[in-house]
Amino acid sequence: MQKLEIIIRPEKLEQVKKGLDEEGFHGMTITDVKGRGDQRGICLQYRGKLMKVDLIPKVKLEMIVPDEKVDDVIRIIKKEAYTGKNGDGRIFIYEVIKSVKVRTGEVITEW
Amino acid sequence: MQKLEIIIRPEKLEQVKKGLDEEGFHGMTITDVKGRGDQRGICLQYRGKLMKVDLIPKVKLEMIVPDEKVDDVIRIIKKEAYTGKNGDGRIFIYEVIKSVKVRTGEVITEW
Amino acid sequence: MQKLEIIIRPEKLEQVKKGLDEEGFHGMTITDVKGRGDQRGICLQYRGKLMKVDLIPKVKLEMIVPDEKVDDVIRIIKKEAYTGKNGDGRIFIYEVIKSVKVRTGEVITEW
Amino acid sequence: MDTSTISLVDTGFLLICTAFVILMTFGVAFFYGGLVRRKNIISMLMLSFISFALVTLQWTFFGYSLAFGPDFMGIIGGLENCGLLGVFADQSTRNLLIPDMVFMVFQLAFAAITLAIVTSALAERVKLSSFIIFGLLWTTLVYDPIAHWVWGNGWAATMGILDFAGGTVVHITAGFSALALVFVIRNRHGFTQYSMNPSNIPLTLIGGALLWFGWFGFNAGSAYAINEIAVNAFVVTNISAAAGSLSWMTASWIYGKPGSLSMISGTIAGLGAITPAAGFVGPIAAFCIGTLAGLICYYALMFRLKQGWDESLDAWAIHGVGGFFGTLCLGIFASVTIGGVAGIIEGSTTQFGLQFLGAGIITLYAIIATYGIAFFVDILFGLRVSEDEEYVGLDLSQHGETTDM
Amino acid sequence: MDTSTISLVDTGFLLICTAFVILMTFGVAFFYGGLVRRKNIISMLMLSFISFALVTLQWTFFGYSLAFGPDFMGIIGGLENCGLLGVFADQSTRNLLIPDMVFMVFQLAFAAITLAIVTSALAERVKLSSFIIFGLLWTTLVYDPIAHWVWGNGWAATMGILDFAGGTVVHITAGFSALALVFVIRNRHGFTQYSMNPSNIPLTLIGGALLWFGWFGFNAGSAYAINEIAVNAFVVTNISAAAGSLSWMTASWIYGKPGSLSMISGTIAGLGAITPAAGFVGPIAAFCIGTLAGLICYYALMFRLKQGWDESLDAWAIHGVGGFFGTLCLGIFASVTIGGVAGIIEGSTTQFGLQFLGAGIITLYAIIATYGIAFFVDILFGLRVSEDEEYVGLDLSQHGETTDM
Amino acid sequence: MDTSTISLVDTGFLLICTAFVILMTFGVAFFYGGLVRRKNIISMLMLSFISFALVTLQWTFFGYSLAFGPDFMGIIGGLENCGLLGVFADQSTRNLLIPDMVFMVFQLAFAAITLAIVTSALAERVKLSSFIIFGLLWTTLVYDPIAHWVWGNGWAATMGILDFAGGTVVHITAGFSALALVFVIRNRHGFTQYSMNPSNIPLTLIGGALLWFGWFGFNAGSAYAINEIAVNAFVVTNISAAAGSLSWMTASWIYGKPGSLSMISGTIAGLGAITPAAGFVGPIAAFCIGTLAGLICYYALMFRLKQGWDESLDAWAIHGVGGFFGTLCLGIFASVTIGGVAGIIEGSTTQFGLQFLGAGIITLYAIIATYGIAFFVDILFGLRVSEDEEYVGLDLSQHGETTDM
Ligand SMILES: Nc1ncnc2c1ncn2[C@@H]1O[C@H](COP(=O)(O)OP(=O)(O)O)[C@@H](O)[C@H]1O
Ligand SMILES: Nc1ncnc2c1ncn2[C@@H]1O[C@H](COP(=O)(O)OP(=O)(O)O)[C@@H](O)[C@H]1O
Ligand SMILES: Nc1ncnc2c1ncn2[C@@H]1O[C@H](COP(=O)(O)OP(=O)(O)O)[C@@H](O)[C@H]1O
Repeated sequence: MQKLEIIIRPEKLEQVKKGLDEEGFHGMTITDVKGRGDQRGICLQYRGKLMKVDLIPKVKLEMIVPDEKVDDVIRIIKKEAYTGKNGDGRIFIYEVIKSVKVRTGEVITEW
Repeated sequence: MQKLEIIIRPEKLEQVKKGLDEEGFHGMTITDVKGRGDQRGICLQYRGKLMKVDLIPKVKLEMIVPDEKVDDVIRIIKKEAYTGKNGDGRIFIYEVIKSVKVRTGEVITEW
Repeated sequence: MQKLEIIIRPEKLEQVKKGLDEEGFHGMTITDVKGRGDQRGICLQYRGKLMKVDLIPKVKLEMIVPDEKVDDVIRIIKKEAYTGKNGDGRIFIYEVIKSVKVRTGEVITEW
Repeated sequence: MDTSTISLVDTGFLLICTAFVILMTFGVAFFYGGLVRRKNIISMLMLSFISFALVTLQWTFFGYSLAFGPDFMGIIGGLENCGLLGVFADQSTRNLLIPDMVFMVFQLAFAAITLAIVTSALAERVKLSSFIIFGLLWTTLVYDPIAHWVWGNGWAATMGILDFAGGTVVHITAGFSALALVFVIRNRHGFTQYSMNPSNIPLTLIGGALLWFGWFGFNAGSAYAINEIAVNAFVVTNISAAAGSLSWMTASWIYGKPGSLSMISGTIAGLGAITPAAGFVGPIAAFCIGTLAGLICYYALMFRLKQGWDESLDAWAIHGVGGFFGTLCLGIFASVTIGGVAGIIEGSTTQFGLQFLGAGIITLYAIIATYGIAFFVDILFGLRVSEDEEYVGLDLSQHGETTDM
Repeated sequence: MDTSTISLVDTGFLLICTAFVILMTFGVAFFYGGLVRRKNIISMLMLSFISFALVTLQWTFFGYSLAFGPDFMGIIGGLENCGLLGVFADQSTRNLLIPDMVFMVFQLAFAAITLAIVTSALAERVKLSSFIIFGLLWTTLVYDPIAHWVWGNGWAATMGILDFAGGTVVHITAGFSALALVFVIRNRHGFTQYSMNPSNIPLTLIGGALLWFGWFGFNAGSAYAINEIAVNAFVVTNISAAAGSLSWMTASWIYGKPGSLSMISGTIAGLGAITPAAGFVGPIAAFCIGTLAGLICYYALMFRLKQGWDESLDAWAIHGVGGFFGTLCLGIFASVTIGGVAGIIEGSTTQFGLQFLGAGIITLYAIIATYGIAFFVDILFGLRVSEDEEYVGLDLSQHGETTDM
Repeated sequence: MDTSTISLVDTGFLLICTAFVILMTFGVAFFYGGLVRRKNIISMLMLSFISFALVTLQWTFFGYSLAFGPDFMGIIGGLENCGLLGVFADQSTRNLLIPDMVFMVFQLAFAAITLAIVTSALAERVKLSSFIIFGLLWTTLVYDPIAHWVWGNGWAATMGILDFAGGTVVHITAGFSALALVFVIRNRHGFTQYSMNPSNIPLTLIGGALLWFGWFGFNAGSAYAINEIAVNAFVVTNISAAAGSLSWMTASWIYGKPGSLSMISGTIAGLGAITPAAGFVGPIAAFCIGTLAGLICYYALMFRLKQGWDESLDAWAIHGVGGFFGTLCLGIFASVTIGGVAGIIEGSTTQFGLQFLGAGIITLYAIIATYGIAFFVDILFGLRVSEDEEYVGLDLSQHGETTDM
């Protein structure tokens, strides 16, 4: 069982969600974040001077999925979140030890 | 040392915190998030049509605790966050490599 | 490749960012959170009675960096986020399995 | 203009005052809007805006006629003025110095804000369509008759019961109707179980500021002329508001911390209580009325919480109790030199008795009639949204909107 | 004061009304500010504030003179009143009961709000410096002549075209100019691709409340005196606003959910439509006008969406279409007993013809002249920020500010 | 009403103006509230609301009497009007056309807003209980005497020092008192170390809009009648506000970006500066005053930042410096044809000398007396919250409330 931490443009959220839905990925947790990547945000010209705007608003999706589904999710994200411009986002993947469902008490360790 | 990522209903936060306090669990980090589980949020009837409200507001608690305390926390959450209805939440558990306390510089790797 | 989850005082964010910039650490994701540590927030006197304010606003920085850079980041944070008073924050470190860049499709597993 | 019956300066003054009172209904919107959880802010705002639009049309088509048309047995007005027929824009037939049309629109603003105040009891759970039906029926069957009784030559007026600017007609009516509603619509899910903290106190204070401002039009305008009564009303309104603000704040300070909501609730309590008496009492009496209103309404709120009544935004504790108390205060503090009426302090108990009787009967009527209407609407259409809709929030489930704020 | 030509009570009334109308420009700021994405709120608010400051100076130095100075061939005013020279604070030379200076400042408020309404089309993408240049040119070359034609003894006034309080001068002008602008500045990036939901509906409703309130000064003040026309205007303004609110809300309810934005858009539609007619029609006509305006403007909005025009905050659909419809309504519903003019319903089609002609010509002029000015400013200075600046948001890129709210 | 001494139309006008000025105190609340960090918004809002309630009672019980009771040696008023005794609602004993009671309540609004402006220096660190004590003492010992000197037949009035609507009494007094306070209460923790950005600029602009609106009542009302002075004051107030908005914005544009806070600070600077002169100068002078005020106050703000003074929300730089500059401007730009007084430009330096003297003495008095009172309150009760309370935020630590917004 792995966690995907997916950072995308807020305006792509609807499209990404739709793409995921279509392939049956429903569970997710969403957080409003701000971020910058290696190109350090966006660089504006202002009267000849440069002005760096780092910390652009982004949306973070967290999805816990079975190991074998990880690549499917990555594929969908790469397709739906893509614009080709700087700031399209990243996916980081972690190992999950265990998952518990509060309502049912059900514990999943292998998924 | 493990991290518990606990997703609960916002209105249960007070109760959960109290339950944790009573057994001596204080450290935690809280984030406002939105989420949906496998049943895809809440489904409303609207003039005969169905209307899905996914992305319901939730609260995410992150707690780093020693390995042997993990089950205690799970037990408390299962008790205090429970309503029995869809959306009660989940707990995801991760391995933590290392923890550093900024003020003291203290580093914990085994806990 | 590891993830550092860094929790600091909001008012230290600028300084921390500057410190990181100087040593070439740009990529980061920032979230507004609330938290309390083991000393359970701040304790105010109010007409003889004690009043606990837990859940103080904090900022969470998440940074994914190559294994060998982790200690550099820790050093910077310990220096820039430090005030010496309760609430200076923590760093938690996790293993990252894989990282994907949406724009380029580039996948990093070893870093 | 027929300047033999009309005073231009009073007409202009009343037009401005009317705009002030209209702004108050929006003030109620913001006041209430800030007090609910974020998922219901838009819904709460809309209830007041819709109240205003709805009552505007109701009043135009028949409400004004019911309240102020030719009296029928002291109980209700006739239908002669439906559609504003025979309501003159250039002359007065009502023994006032302003055209009937100006009187009509000034009174319209009062009718509208009263319904808006009632929405307190419906907060975060009412079904929009049912609210519209309820609102129409309630204004027609509760507000219009009461306005007629007190201000439209009805039985209360005939008996000599006094209500300067609406302590009875507006505040008792709204407050006790809200209370009655709670027993039909019942508490919000989770009430008393988990905290339902206000999400936007600055918005509430914006509403409070507009209410304080507008109330000058409400009370000074109720003199229907620029004269010493209007001047006095203006001044005592402000004093009572200030006194209420500080007394409620102090009371809540003694038991905990002096919150901004304590202060602004005290403001409204002070304003509600001075309203019926503003043309009859002087500055020092106003100070006493405001101070006491702040304390009494504070305890009323505590009482309601202890009872577990989810009259969510305290129309009852503030407007109802404050208005009732103020209506009695007229009978206590009235001074002959100011409004020509003597209260207990000047040695006469007659007016106090009348006030008590009037306030009592109207309170009972408001409770019973509102309960009946609500009961009927609930059975036929359902007053309340489903539990899931309530959980998701009314903004999304009723209006399909959300707010970041 | 020269009380042989001046009425003090009318002067006082008009001063208050002017303050009301000035508040409306800020109302537009909040109305629009709540409708954009969070990253552009401050920018959107500033466009209205700057409009007001800019037009104040323009009007003082030469705008008033262009619009209301001595007529030159029915086309434009002379420069005699530049710098407010010869504009008296204590006497009237305009056949009104108020000093010329009061007329000047009342009209200033109209000129300012018109530019503020136009900023709808510039939302979330305009370059601040270019807006200032555009705003100055537009007010001078579009607003001032049109105001002169209709209200400053220009050709339209001479022909008998009527516009009580600005349905043509303010709302048609602003709405159709906004539409023309879109074809120069073009759509926001991502328009139709992803949702650009309003971020702060409560702020929009604060704006809406201030607009509703201020509109009483706008319309009643346009009688330039306290008289039956002012009283009538006040009352019908309110009725039309209420009717518009409920009809638009109902329309959107039929196709989906009754949002607060439907309701408040309907309010503005009702207000915009009654504006030209407020001194000429009665309460029932006002109800019809408001109801129809709500529906027509709703469909206009749907139409614009289908066309893919990013006239972002709907100045065109609401003000433009509503104002045009209202200008015609004057020719339909006007009643001799109210304003001395007969509409189609009272059997005369002359006025309707005049209204149609006037509205048509002014619509065309507004579109063509605005397009020309915008085109010119775009070529010379660039109307629009760079794509990156737009993406980051105008608050940060143009003003260096952000808001948590 | 005793219509031999009273004018009804002026009385009505002044009542409305009073409501406008009362709204301004809430305007200050929102203006300041938006400028602090989110954890202190409620606290900041409450300081203004409490100022208003507190001063209302102080004024009623004895403040009015101290300021405007029978003169005692040019220094202070007697206690004859305590509790509003002998303040008539129906006649004038003050050589005005409005009843004494209306004069009283109009002046009340001025006293209240002045204290509210002072709270700038207390932002984000004052202890509520100590503020209440300070506020009472300050209004009594600083504001009331100064009001008496200038407007209550005190020494300044006798000498011929002029202050049309409060540039000295309100703005110099508030601004320099705020500055003095900083040297007692000292800077916020972290000031100059980390940014303390405003959290809610839209709220600040709401406040700014209410201030701009209310200021028409402030300045036009200060003519105490509807006459050419009131008309002129209305018009020049608006021009100066617009000029200040644009000049400050431009200044900050030159050094960086044109923020909305630059613009709205310029508005207040322009308004503050025109206030003392509004009855004495014409439109073009108003344009110059506003433009210069925007620039001068901008540099004053820069100067204060360089000094490291944490006069947090710039009451000093904007109101203090602006008011001082405006008080001098009266002596420069005054025109005989407008207010009967000649300034330097019309060749007379007498008035300028008087203005300089008056402004200087009152500035000194405000600084010294405020410092003394604050020092005393600080020693006895502690003006400031503890460091932990400040860190947690005053909303929580002083009021037990929070806001999502
Ligand atoms: N090293 C990193 N650690 C944490 N978050 C990162 C890192 N690099 C990028 N991010 C997150 O991913 C987002 C998108 O990154 P960015 O570099 O702009 O994308 P791209 O490289 O595809 O243009 C950033 O805004 C930030 O939130
Ligand atoms: N697969 C998942 N990945 C990430 N978050 C999830 C996942 N499933 C559920 N969640 C989070 O847990 C919350 C509660 O899940 P839900 O399925 O509604 O609970 P339950 O199944 O107990 O009714 C969701 O709102 C979402 O935030
Ligand atoms: N056990 C924990 N689990 C999760 N987050 C924690 C834990 N302990 C501390 N934190 C986070 O770190 C922040 C700072 O911790 P704190 O104990 O106040 O720092 P310090 O101990 O250096 O004074 C807290 O506000 C909380 O967000």
